[in-house]
Amino acid sequence: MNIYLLSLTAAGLMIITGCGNNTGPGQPGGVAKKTTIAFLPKSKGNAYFISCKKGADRAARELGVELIFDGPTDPDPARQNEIVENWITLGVDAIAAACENKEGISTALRKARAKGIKVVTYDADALPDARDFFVNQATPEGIGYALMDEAARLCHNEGEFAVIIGSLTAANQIEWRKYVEERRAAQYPNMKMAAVRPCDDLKDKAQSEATTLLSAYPNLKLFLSTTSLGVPSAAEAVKQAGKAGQVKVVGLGLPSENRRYVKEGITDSVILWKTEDLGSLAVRAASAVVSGALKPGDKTFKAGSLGEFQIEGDNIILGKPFIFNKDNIDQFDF
Amino acid sequence: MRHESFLLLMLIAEWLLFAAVGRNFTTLDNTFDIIRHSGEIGLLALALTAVILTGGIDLSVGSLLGLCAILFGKLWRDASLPIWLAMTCTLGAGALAGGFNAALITGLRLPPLIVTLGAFSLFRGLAEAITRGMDTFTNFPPTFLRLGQERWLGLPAQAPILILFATGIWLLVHRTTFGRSFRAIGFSPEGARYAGIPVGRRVTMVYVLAGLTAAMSAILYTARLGQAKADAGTGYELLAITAVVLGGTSIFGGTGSVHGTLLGVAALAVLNNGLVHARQPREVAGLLTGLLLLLALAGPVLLKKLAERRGRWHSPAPAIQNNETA
Amino acid sequence: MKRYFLEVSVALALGAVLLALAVFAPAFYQPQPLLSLAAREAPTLVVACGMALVIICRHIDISLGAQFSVCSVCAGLLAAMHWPLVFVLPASILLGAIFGAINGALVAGLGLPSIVVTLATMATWRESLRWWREGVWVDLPDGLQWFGLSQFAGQWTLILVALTLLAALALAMRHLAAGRFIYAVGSDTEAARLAGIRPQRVTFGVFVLAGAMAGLAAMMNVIQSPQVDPNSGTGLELKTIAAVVVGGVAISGGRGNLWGAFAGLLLLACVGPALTHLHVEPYWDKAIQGAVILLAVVADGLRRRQKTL
Amino acid sequence: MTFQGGFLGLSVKRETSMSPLLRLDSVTKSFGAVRALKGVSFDLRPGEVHALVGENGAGKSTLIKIITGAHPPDSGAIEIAGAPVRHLNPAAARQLGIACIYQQPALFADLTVAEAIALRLEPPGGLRRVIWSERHARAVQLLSQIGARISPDTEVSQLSAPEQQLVEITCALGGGARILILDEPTASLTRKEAELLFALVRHLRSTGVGIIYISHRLEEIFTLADRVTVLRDGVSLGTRTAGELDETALIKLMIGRDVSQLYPPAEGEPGETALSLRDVGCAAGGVHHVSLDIRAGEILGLAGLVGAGRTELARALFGITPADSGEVRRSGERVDIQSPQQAIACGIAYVPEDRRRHGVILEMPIAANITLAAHSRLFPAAWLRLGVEQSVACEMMRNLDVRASGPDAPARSLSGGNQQKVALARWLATQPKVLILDEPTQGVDVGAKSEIHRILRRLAGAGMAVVMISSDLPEILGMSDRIAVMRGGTIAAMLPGRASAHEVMAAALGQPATGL
Repeated sequence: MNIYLLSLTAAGLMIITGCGNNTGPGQPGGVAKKTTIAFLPKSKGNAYFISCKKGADRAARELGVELIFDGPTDPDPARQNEIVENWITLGVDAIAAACENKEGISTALRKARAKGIKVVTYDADALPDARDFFVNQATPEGIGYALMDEAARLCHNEGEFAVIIGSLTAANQIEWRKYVEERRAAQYPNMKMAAVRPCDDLKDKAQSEATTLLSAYPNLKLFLSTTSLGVPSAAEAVKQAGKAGQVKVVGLGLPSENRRYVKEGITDSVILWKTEDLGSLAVRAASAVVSGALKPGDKTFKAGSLGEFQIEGDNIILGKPFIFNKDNIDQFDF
Repeated sequence: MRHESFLLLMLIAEWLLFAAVGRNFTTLDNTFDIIRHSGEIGLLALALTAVILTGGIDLSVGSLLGLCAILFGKLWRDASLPIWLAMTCTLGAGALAGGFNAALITGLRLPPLIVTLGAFSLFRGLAEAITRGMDTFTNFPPTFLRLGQERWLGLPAQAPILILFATGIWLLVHRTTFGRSFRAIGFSPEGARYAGIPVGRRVTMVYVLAGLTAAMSAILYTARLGQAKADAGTGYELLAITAVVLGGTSIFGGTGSVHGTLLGVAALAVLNNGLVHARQPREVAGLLTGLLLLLALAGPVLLKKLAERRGRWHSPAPAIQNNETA
Repeated sequence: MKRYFLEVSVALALGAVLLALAVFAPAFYQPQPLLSLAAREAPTLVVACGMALVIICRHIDISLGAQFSVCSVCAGLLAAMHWPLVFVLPASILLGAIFGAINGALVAGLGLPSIVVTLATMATWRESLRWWREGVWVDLPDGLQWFGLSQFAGQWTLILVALTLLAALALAMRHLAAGRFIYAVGSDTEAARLAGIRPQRVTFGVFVLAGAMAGLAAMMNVIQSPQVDPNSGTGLELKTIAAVVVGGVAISGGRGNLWGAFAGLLLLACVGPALTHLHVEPYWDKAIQGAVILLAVVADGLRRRQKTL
Repeated sequence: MTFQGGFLGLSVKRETSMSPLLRLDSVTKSFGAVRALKGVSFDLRPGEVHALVGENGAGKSTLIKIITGAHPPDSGAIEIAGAPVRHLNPAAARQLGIACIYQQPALFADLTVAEAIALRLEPPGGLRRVIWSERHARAVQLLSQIGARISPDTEVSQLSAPEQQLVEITCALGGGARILILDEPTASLTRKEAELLFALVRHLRSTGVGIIYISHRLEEIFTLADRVTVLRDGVSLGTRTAGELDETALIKLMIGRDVSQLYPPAEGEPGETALSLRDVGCAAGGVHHVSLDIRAGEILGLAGLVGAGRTELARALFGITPADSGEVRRSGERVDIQSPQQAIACGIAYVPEDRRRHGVILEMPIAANITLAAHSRLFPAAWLRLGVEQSVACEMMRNLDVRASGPDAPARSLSGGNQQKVALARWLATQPKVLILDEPTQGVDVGAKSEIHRILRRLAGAGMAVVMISSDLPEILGMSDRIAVMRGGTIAAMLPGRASAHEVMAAALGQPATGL
């Protein structure tokens, strides 16, 4: 039966080729000597990370490094590990990772470092021993607190508000939500978190959820969304419910997606840092670590066109989250 | 040409292609990565082969994986059971869940597709309800993490497990009266019943096996990631089913082979891994998976059709017969 | 009456849910939010009708969700290119029909199992879309929303479109020969062939129709907001299959009707909002959805069992 | 008889006046390498019953499929009512007034009777309105026409096999068929229904319809047919008027050799009781108070009308619908059979009636089919010993003379007779003490039939207790050592093997023996 013959050849083939030992990251097998930086988002097809990628691409062009952008397409926490592990064998020089789940990916990142690959984390940190530097756009506290403060300001420190989250299980969502609640309890006891609804990272679902919340909680004063697609969806829901003005909307989001609502005065403000700069800085930091220009213990980091950034410990500080509103939103196109 | 041989050729072709275009694809480390990453899917696909042979299907394995991971974490952390006991309990729970599906399918003669579709939401929902969505289980003892991350005598831990399990299932399906009765049931449940085969018990058996395997994969998954969360294993059911069908097992039951499934799993794993090494984005992997499946399905039929057309091009009969037999 | 047990019991369950809402959360019945809610479910209803036809024909199409997504994005892009609505709408429907035709050709023409074929096409369409668009939202011109009508009118149009389509199809399935052919093929392909029906044509037609309706539904969804999310339609296939089956359409083909599917959809569609209104914590949603599905089929199973004994 | 004669005269007149309804001229048809028909010519006159006989695989069904347009011929001409037709498809055939009633009724299980009929009769176009009241009325009228008591609103899946048959015939009549093909129509009909059918056939004939009649029950052919065409291996052995032939001659033509005797004589004396039933009942099967002793080494014929509870009794004994009252003793000790497995365990085997659905698993290899029921005996460790399987299968195939390309050929590839032998082999492999056969020779051609009879005799001779359920009266009379006649779910009479047909029928119909 030919299948046995075939399987033999196959097995042979794989063993023969399989025994070729790994060409280390230093000299990437075959291809031209050029530092390769792998750029890992939490998930692809997500406006936030697309805009990070923009920055990353620009940085890569300016530095003349090869950039690999890849990440999970579907909500599967194991994927990130697989991708990182594949990159290890692929032999990249540095990895810039936004970590979906700390402990999970740290095991993979440690392995990478053991193989001499430099690791920089951005957006969400891994365990400290699993990376060289963390490009710190803002801590979860920072974000959570900022969101809550903004919410409180808009509601004059009292009344019900509802939270729309990306998904029940996504790590960053859980953290942000935690700090929002923490801040509320500490600072704004007169405000009530009426409900929390997940939208499974689907715009349509977010809009439906918001619509339902509006009718379920008649004296709702504000939507707070910790997911970028939640903000415009909630705004649209408010608009369609004809409650523009009565119910306010704040949250994390990109100017581009929210401009129209901010202008219509439905969304008061969206909070975000300059995502492109974040991506760009992460890539620059990664390549600097590879070239040795950036070493542990440095106090500052010169990031070319972006300017100079402070370093606290092993955190490169991008700067505080930025609040976009009517007045300034037109200055930003991401 | 046998379907398996066709698949094997396809696999070799993939391998050669990626060896050519991919950087560091043909290294031992990478081969091991491929094995490590196909651990859970591999196990599920093997179990589903048995299920599909009986003409059934189980859409709930992915969700069950999540539920079991959670239970495992809870038992270990909150009930503070010793790790091995937690494992056994998890396995028990998995088997129980499989039994639940089986009870509805055999007891009430409900279509497996629907029952397991319901279970698909139910199990995932329970996992989320138990953890309130947020709870994550981490800091498992390193001895346990070995199971998913370290190497045993040079091989990744998944390898021996997969090999053992595959051998077990292969023997079960191809060399025991159980496997024979699975096929009989898949071809004709009534016929099997009249032949004195305990249809109910056999069907129960495959679904319990599927549940058990889901629990196993849950443990393996937790060990590999070092954490357990309610979203573990999302979408794995479709990946596993794809592998099984790609492996030549008929979705209508009866025909199919375990080595076929293994080849199917390998083909998909190599595709996923190789494309990263060829520096192609993930989406391409998914896209090619779909096309590969279509090719594997339509290819033989098309060839047969063409042959018949050459024979009697004017006659509609062969097409119709195809339709009935398919 | 006996034949319609499941439809009736689902209708009763639905009544129970609505009653519970009336008692514990009357806020649910404010006209405007209810209207929005209905409008948001209208596209799902259209897809569910298509799915029902496919399942009655003893097939299944799990690629409908992916078709929906691709149609949404393409429609959005065309609109963004300032195509007038009168062209965008047919284009979207046509695209859906083409996807359906591909499935139909593979299933009816080559006689491949529909579940596997559509599993493959689902992956193909979905991933191609992701590869192509990288998840970027499409911004629509202002004129497009609500077909350029007022919101109120727009929402009513959507609901009426969906309901008329439902009614038309339901009547066609009962009183048009073609509809009965679908039942015939779903019930017994060989017998249908002997009766002079062409099963392959019917099957092909059903898939095309389902695709076209996915295209229409996509359009009905697109015009509800100024941006198109390329991920919209994820999981739609499972939602509609569940609705259809809960509504008493037999997965083995030849049985059930669209009214049942409608009831099933309403039930599943009401559970979500009901939970919000009854202040149930969100992490119970999936579990309860699953329980509802299982309860419905178990009820049916128990009844059939009593009948056989 | 006089009526018959007068009628024949009538039909003779007609055929001078009219051209044949249907003429096939040297039609050939091959499937791959197999040449199913080799230049068969055939004609059907208006107002005649033309019997088409031959062993399974002789090409009858292929010929039918060509006439109904299911398959196109490779070569040869088809002429209908004098007009040549090409590209015949089922729809066109129907338009031309050709209707066929197949062995397995091809109806729509999920639909109502009214609709099943309508789908056959209404014009093919998809874009027309369905008027249910019309459908209903038409169904009522047609059903009453053939005196079938079936409500048009019942689901087809709820009908018994004979009822479905009647619905089929109703469809054909309603279609205004000029050419009616009856393929084994009486296979699943009770005697009453069969008589009704014959009356129908005669009536149709008198209205000038041409009927192609296929049956393995030769006596039917002689009661009904005007002319007979014999097929063997895809070749027509010519057409004769029924008068020219007698049974033996016909059989000789069909199988090309003498069947020494269809019913081999009994050999040896029956032994002690192998299975004894006392007041056995099964509510689900409508069987009650059955008391019966089955002795080793005898063939017990179980006669009765369809629906008399014979199959139901067998199913109860075999544990498919377990008996719920009374007691069953296997060679003395009491047994409680709740499942087929238990039945097998205590040496009871059941060769079911529906060969294709229950008897064999068509897609499985012959060997697998043969060992399927004997797993626990052959492979006690649940471990398949393929060598053993092969040898067992080959031995069985040799003993029962199963003609196949090999033990690994799928059962589907076999002729009906050989499939039946495989079904039998499966149960002989369990080495049963009691063998229950349900219609063992239904739809089996004469050659295989006599072989099966010889096998049964041999088994009985070897000390097996054989219970043979059959609706084929000559078979019951010819084979049985004793005859148990069932009526209304219980044993109506126990008759000796040499009982007469009248006695059996009388018992089955519940009339005094003189009543017939």
